[in-house]
Amino acid sequence: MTAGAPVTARPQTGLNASPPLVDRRVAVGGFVVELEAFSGPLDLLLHLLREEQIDIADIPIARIADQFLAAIHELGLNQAADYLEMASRLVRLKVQMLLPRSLDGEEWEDPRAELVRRLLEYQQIKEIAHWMAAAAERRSLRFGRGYLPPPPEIPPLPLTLDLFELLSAVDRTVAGILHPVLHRVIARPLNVEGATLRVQSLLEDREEFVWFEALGARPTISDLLSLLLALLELSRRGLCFVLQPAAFEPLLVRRESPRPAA
Amino acid sequence: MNPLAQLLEAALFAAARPVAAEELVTLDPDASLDDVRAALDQLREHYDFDGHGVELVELAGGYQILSRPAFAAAIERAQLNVRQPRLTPAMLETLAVIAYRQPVGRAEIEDIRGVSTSGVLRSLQERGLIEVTGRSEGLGRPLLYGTTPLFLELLGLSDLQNLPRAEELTIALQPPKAEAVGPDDAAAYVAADR
Amino acid sequence: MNPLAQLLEAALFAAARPVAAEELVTLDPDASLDDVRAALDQLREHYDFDGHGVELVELAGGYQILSRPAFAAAIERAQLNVRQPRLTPAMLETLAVIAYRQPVGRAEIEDIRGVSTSGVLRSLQERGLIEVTGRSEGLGRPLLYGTTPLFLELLGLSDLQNLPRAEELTIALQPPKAEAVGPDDAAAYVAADR
Repeated sequence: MTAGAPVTARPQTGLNASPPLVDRRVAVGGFVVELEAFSGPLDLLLHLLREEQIDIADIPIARIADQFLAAIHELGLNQAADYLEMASRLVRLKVQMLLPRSLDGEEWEDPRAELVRRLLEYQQIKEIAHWMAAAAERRSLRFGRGYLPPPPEIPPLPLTLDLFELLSAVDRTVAGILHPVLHRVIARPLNVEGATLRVQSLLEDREEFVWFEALGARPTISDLLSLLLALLELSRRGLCFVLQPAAFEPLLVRRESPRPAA
Repeated sequence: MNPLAQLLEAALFAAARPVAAEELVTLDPDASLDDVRAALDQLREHYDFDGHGVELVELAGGYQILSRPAFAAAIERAQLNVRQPRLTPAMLETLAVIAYRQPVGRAEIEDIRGVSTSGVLRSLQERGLIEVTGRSEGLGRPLLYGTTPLFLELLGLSDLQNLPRAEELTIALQPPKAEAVGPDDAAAYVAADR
Repeated sequence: MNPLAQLLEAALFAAARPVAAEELVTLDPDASLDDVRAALDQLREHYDFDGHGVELVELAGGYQILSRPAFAAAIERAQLNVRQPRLTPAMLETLAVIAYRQPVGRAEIEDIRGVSTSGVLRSLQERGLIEVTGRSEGLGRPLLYGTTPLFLELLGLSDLQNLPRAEELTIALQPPKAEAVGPDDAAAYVAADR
C-alpha cells in the first residue's frame, strides 16, 4: 500500500513541480476563469502538503486548514464554490479531530481517511495527466500528411449520425446556455373590476380627470395594469374617452366624446 | 537518402500545401537552392527506382508527394481517402434544439444556442435533416422548422417519441408548457378578454 | 518493396488518417490479413533502414504514415505546418479520469477532480476527444462519457492498453469501493470497470 508514502516522494518532473503561489488569473466577480497553477481545491491542498513536506497519511488538519483558508484568501478564491466547499470540509475535520477519541474502547475511525483517499486518487489522476501531456507532446512532433489534393468527384456518401452524437450536442447546448430560458409566470392579482368602478365613480363626479388620479397613493404594477385594462375596456364599450391634449402630456379621461368647441 | 532529402521528404509530406523550391530552402539555413534541387532529384529517383507507391510531382504550385495514379482505382474502391461526412458541432447542436422543440423558429433556436444560425439552418435543410413545417402566428410570421423522416432514419428511430425524453436530459430543453393559470392571472385575463 | 507494400503505402498516404489492417485488406481481393501485416512490416523496415523522413506508426487501432519528430522544428520554422495546441491541465485531468473510468458520468469526474467540469467537458467534446457513450441507469439517467479514437491519435497511442498501468504509477489507484476488489489490485479494478 502506498498510502503511507509521503507526498514529496513523487517524482518532481518539470510538469509536476510545485507552482509558485502567485501568477494565476482570477476574473472579477468571483468567477474563476482559468487558474494557471491550480486546477482545483485538491490541487491546492496537495501543493500545501508538498510545501510543508507533510506525510499525506498523517495530515495536521488544524494547521493545513488554516493555511488553506489563508491561501484561498490570498488567491482571491474565497468566492469560488469548489474551494469554499473544501475549506468548510477542512474546518469540519479540524473540529472532529478535537473530539475525544474512544470512550468505549471501540476502534477509532480516523475522520481524515476519506480526505486521504481523495487526495491519493487525485494525485494519481494528476500523474496520469502529466504522462498524457508528455505523450501528446511527443505525438505533436510528428505530422500527418498535411496536404490533401481535392478528392475526385465522388457521389455523396450517406451521412453518419448517431443518437449519442445528438445527445452530446444536447449536452453541449445546455452547457452553453448562460441564462435559463424558462420563465415562470407568476400570477399577480389584477383587479380590473375595482379599477373600472374607480374610473366610473370619478366620471360621475367630474367631466374629465387625469388618468393617474384613478390610482391610489402608491400604485403597484398590478394597479397600473388593472387601470390600463379597465380604461381600454371602458373606451371600447364607449363608456369613456381617452385623449392626449398634446404630445407628452398626461392622458385625460372624459365622460363625453371630445368635440371641437362650437 | 541524404539528410537534406530526408528533411525535404518530411516537410513535403507534412506541408499543408504544395511548396516551391525557393520556399524549401528556408528549411535548412545551410542549404543552397542547388542543394535543395539536388536533394529533390534524389528523392524523386528514390521513389521511382526503389518501388514506392508514391511519387514526387512538381505542379504549378510547387512540389508535392502524391500516391501513384496506378493505385487510385483500388484506393477509391476501398474508400480510404474519403471520410464519412459528419455533422459539425454547430449543426448537431442546432439539430438537437430543433428535435426537442419542434416546430421552432429561428429566433428561439438562436436564443437557446446564443449564436446566429442562418447558415447552419440552410445546410441542415440542404442535407434533408430539417424542413420548414409552417409559420408562427407571432410577429412577422417567422418560419418554423422541424425534423424530417431522414433524420429519424439516420438515428435509427421509428418516430420522435423514441428520442430520449427531454426532461431526462435537462429542464432547459423542455418544450415550454402552458402553466395552469388561476382566475387572477394576468395572462388568463388578457387571453379571455381578446 | 513488393507490390502489396507499394499499394499499402499509396493507400496510407491517401487516407491521411490511421487505417486498421482489417480495412487495408479490402484494397486487394487476393491479399490475406497476414499478407497485409507482412507488407506493413516491409514498409516499416524500408522507412527505418533506408533513411526516410517519414515512418510507419501504429496509432488508434490502425496504421498511419507520420513525419519523424526530428524534423518538426524545421517544418514549423518554415511555416509549413503547426503543432497541435497543448491541452490545459483541466482538460488533461478530465481526460485522465475518463480514460481510466469510462464510461463515466459527470458527477464522478467532478467528485474525483473536486471541481465543476461542465465547461471542460464541452470543450473536450468540441475537440472530438470524448463523446457520450451511453446513459447511466442511476438517478436522472446522466450521460456517460468515453474517449474517442481521436484521443488515442492525439496521444500517439494505438489503444487504451498503452496508457500506463496502475502499478506503473507511483500512487496506486484507490478503488472507490473497498469491497469491490481484492487488495491493491487497481489494474483489475480498472479493467473490470471498463
